[in-house]
Amino acid sequence: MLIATRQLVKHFPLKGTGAFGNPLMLKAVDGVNIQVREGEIVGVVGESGSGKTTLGRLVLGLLKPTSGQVFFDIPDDVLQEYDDYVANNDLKKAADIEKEYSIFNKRGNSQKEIRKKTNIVFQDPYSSLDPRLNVLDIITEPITSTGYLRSNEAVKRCFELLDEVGLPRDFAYRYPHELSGGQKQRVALARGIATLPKFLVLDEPTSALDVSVQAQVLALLRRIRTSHNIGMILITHNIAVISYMADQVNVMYAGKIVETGPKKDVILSPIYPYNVALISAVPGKMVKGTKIILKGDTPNLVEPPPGCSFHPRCPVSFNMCGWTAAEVASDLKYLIENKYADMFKAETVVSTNANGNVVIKNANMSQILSLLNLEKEKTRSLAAIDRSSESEEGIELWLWLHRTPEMYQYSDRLVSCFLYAPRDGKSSPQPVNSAD
Amino acid sequence: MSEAEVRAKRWENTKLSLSVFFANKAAVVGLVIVMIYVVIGVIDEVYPPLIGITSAGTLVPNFFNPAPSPPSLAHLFGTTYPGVDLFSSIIKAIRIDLAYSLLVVAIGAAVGSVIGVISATVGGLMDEIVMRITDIFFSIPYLVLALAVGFILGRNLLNMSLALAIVWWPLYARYTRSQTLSTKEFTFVEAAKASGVSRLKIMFKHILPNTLPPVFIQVSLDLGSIMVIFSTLAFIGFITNASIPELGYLTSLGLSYVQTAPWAVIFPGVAITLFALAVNLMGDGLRDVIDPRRRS
Amino acid sequence: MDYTLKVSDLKVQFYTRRGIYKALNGVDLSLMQGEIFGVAGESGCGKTTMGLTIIGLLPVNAAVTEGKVIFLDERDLIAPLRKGNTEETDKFNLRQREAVTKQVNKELADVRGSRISMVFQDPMTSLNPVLQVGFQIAETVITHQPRSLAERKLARSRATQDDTQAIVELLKEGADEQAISRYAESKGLRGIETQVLNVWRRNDLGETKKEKIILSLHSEKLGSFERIVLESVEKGKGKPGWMKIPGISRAARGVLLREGYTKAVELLSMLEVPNPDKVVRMYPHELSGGMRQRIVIAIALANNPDLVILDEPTSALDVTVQAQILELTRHLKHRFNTSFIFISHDLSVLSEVCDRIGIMYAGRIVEIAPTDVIFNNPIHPYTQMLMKAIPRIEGYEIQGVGGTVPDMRNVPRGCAFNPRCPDATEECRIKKPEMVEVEEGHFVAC
Amino acid sequence: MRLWVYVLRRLLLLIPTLIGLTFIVFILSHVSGTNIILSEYINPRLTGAARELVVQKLTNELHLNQPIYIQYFYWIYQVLQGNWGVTNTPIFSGQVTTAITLFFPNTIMLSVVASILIWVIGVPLGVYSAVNRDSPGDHTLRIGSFTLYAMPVYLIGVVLIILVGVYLKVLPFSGVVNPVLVSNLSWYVNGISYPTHIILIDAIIHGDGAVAWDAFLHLILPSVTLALAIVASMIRILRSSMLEVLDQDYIRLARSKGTPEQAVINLHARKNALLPVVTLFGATVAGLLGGVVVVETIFDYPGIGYWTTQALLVSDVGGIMASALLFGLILVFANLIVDLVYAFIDPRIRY
Repeated sequence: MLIATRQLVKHFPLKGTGAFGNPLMLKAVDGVNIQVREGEIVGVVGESGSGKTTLGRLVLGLLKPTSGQVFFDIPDDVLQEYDDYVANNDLKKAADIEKEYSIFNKRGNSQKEIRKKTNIVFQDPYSSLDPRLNVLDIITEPITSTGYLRSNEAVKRCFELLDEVGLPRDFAYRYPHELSGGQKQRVALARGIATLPKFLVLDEPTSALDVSVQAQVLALLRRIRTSHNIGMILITHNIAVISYMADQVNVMYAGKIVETGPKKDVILSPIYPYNVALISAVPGKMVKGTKIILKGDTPNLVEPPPGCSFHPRCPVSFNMCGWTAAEVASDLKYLIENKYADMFKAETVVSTNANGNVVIKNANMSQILSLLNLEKEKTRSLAAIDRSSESEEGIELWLWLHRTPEMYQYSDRLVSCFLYAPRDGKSSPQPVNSAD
Repeated sequence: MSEAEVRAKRWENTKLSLSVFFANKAAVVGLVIVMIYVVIGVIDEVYPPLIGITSAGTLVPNFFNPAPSPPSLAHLFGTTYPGVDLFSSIIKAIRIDLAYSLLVVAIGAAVGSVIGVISATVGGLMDEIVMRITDIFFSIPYLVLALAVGFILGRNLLNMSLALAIVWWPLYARYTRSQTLSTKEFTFVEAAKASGVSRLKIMFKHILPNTLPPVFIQVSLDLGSIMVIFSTLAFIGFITNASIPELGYLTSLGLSYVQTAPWAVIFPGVAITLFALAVNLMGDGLRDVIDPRRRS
Repeated sequence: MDYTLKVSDLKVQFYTRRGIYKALNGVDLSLMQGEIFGVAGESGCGKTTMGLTIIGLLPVNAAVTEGKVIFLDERDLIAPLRKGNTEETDKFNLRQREAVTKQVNKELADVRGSRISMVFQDPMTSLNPVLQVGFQIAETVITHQPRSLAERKLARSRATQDDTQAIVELLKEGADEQAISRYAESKGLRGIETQVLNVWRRNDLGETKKEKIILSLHSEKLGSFERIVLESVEKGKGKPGWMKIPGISRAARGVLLREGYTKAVELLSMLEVPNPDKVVRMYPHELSGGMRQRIVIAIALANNPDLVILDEPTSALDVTVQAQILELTRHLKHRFNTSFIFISHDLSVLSEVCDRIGIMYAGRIVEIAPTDVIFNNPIHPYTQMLMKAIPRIEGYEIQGVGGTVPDMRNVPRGCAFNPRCPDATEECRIKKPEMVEVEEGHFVAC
Repeated sequence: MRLWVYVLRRLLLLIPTLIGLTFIVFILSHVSGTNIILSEYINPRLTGAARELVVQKLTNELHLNQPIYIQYFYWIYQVLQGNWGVTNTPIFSGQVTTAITLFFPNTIMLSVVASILIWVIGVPLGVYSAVNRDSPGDHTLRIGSFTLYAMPVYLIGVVLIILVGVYLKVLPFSGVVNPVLVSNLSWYVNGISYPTHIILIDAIIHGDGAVAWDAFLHLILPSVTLALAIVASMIRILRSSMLEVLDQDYIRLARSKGTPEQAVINLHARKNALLPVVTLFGATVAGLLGGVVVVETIFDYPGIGYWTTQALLVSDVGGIMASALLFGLILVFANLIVDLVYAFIDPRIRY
């Protein structure tokens, strides 16, 4: 395996929140496992704030993770061994493997060795090239700094690279501001492959370019991949680009990978509800299907929703996806006050109580039950109601206990949705307080 | 594009920058005036007799006739108390003011930019501490702090410069810090890191060359303000030695005669104002060149 | 179908220190009522400049050198912009340009926001950060239709319980818009019909709740100052003298503003903004990008304009949010009889919403056709190459367009695309091609 | 973050600043040795053993034999108790706190009048200059503000004195009142007026119209000088921030919805353009305090600044340190107020 991450986590402290106690944390990447084989293009797709850019920097060790590991060039059997050790809680043996293969444990020369074998191409060609250096200096920088070649050979290599990315050789003495966007991105790409790395991170490599130029750069990227057998992680929000380029696709949502697998599965027949909606919403498809319009926006990463973080927007979410009493109460309140205002008395009060349940005052049970019946399909949060009881307080609605989905195997892909959880009884829903 | 075309294009860019600057007439006037001041400062050093100065560096009092006399052929700008020829004194004073203002700016900028760069690159607690310290300096009016520092060190020209440098460095520390931080935001720094460039080399090859030029421009533009403050301190009574020509001090000499001999105050005052004005005008033109948004 | 807008031979240039950029080189365009017209092109092709020219918001250093923009009532919108440009086309006189800009702002003030409005690309920067969003919506209504606000409120105070009862009956019988307004007109309750209909059309409320709200729209108590202000605004004919006294004019504005907020809430609920009555009291930074773009759209639609120019309205948004906005645009087109010009660099986005699409290259529209036609049968070589360059989710091979975007300071003679065109002939290098109709509604300049 | 959290945070940040400020002032006053401090308390004619005895006694009392950081705590304790030491200047001798109560009101009066002038003149002119960019009016204003900005404060004062005081002879330019007018007043003793120590206000309290008018005339030149010194930078900053705001998308949106030009400028643009100016208020206070020292000196205006220069000229440690501390405290709290006001008017701060 060229690159393998294990439980990669990155939390950023929020500025100005550390004055009293612990600062709030922005959970940019939250337990991500991805793998890249040699010569394989792995796509990471997600919307803004899904943590995909942070992931790209973590994989190269440009950022220190809060926890988790990134292994570089690890034999598959060793990786398997490592997973077994972790599963069996044999942390000492796992640590030995970490010492050997984790990029965060490399210092000095061995770190340089990794830098030689990896590189990155950024989104914005305007800011990724130092305006004070000319193209020659920019391209030879990784060559000399990693000791790949001596400096007199580096110049020759630079000309080769310019040929390869399709720029005239005399561009070597130009400065970035004298180049167009597409030309800059070619220079950035030449720098990226200068040391013939085995692995390249492409962070939105074409998002700042026009379509006509984008097509050229994408074609170039594919050519480079085949000629040098470079493994790549392609990070982008553009699903069509992923679909054109990638072999494997990872879909990220709120700092987590929610669906991963071969492109033909993940992009052409998505199953994770968010992914389904995302793919359906991609404009300009040849065959126009029904679009699934999601409500609301991407969640805030400081306090992501509990359980499955997609559940508040999910069109098919059900009882154990992570509904909280507050969510259920606010939906019920809205229904009672608006749509079903005629069924209920004006004094009806919806609140939550200390048990984590929803309490409704001044209403009778049959009204509530009929409302639940009518709205069950449309208002997903109501699925979280397990049973109801009556007391002096009012009607108490008991909620199912929520759980966080893991990655479940589903044919060739992994998906983080209870709908695809194996039916082994372990993950069947558990009502709250069902013990007593 | 051929090599020649590229060169032509580069020359066109340079020409454009120059034309932006020269299109701003006020800036050109500013530049000319600043040049004149510099020339005066240098000539006085190199060849004093040229402008009729015999003893460089001190005022020449005339106690036989101490009251200020109006401008005449013998005294182009008139005289001030105690019978000092204003023209030659102002020429000498310009040199002194310029030299000491440069000293203030140089010390302030050197200390401030080093601390600013370090604070921005090290970050964390160090950064927090530097910021708090500069906060403290910002919270005392510079004039009062300079008075207090000068009071401790003793009142003379050199100490006055030190006092001003002490109150001035936090400004540059802040400015350099913010420049450095914004340079660090550029992804080329990250790209260099990914290319295996060492931290020290990133610092010297990528960050500093992009950080320092704007800092230095800012620094040179502060020369005018420093000169104004410098003369203000002298005016208040920072100079105890009665024979040192300094523009603020010259003004204060004439102050008691302001009703009968206004020239004694006006000429030294104009000399300072003109310089500060020229530097500011020039700076405005320079900003037009540097800031691409103001170019179109 | 009638035309909303006719643009003919529009030429615009920008004066910069690096030379004169010819941003538009003869744009021709007719916009039909109630259609969504898409404008596509790469960066620097002049699509945004075109939008800004129509609404007269060009920056000071731009000048219209030729061409007309004829709006519905035969009015040439950019007449003042052309002023003084006929002769000194290569000299730039800042003071004169500033005067022209001021003149345009003044002359178009009654059109902008009421008959033509614009939505800009970046919702993050296009709302004023220190003003509540409700205020920003209300402001545009107060500016153009203060009377309608006064009528709304007065209608509520004049209506009796019987009136609202009668309206509800009408609605239940399935009466259409005209019927309701006829009723309102006959009872002297102009202004109540939109409020009633806006409630009635909401689908997040139950029938009974809607009825309850509509039934409550009567006998509203008004303060005496409020009544005087509203009645004098209702009569129209400008402000009476006493209302210009500083303190009083402020208070009078406040009266209208309160009603403007109610109207804003209505607009937002129409645009499916959750909790509109809370949202109007918020500041832009408290809202997400998609939400802010809805606010900007609400501002654009507040006075039922004839034309809305959408300049890359979804480019700064995520795919799922973009889908929400596109859905909304389609929905609005059906709801109002408004024409839209939808500017985007992304042909796929245009294919989702537009009736017709125009492809721009180097300051000209080179091909216009109905959406299906342009995707299935592009004729202009540039359009063909553009189509091949778009990556598709189905994963077809793509192909870039060779060459680079022309320098807009010296646009190539003849067809501007000739240096990049594989089929360029000698003729293409000399003669500027005219727009030809190759089939019904399909025009091409090649 | 709710507003009160922000306020609390801002107050907490005040603590290190205050400690730093007092520490700097303390170090300055103690670094040059003990003699300079003792000299304030000892009769200079005392010599020999008697002097030694007093020195010994004072050294113990003032803890001058302790390590310096211990001395700091003693000093800070004294300062908190209201014991700021003694001052010996030609214009006043005695407790520093008394000096402050006598001089400070005059300085406040001067600063308040100057601030009002700054805002009343600066804001409209800055807006005008930006809105009518490159008009003759703008050019005049720019040249004027550039020149004023380049002039040292004392020069502005001197020019005003020459023009208005000497040639036109319409305004007085020395002191706070004509001494002849107040020579026999019961509420004006030894150059000190009662009860507020601001002669203009005192005269109004006592209903003495002639004195009040004279005091008012005396106030004009100093406050105008002070205002002119700062209004120049106010105009420049407001102009550039206004120009920047007028370039923003939301201004374009406001125009695109047909908002009348007047409302675009006065409502949409000005409110945003004033935000950086509010931050400038802190700098204005700093400028005012610095300017006060010079202006009061030129106009013989008995305020804190005048006292400070007097203290400098006679090397009076008590006066210098007290004014450094006082000015520092004012500025710290002015900046605090700026931040809070900013949070209040800019909704983005309260996230």
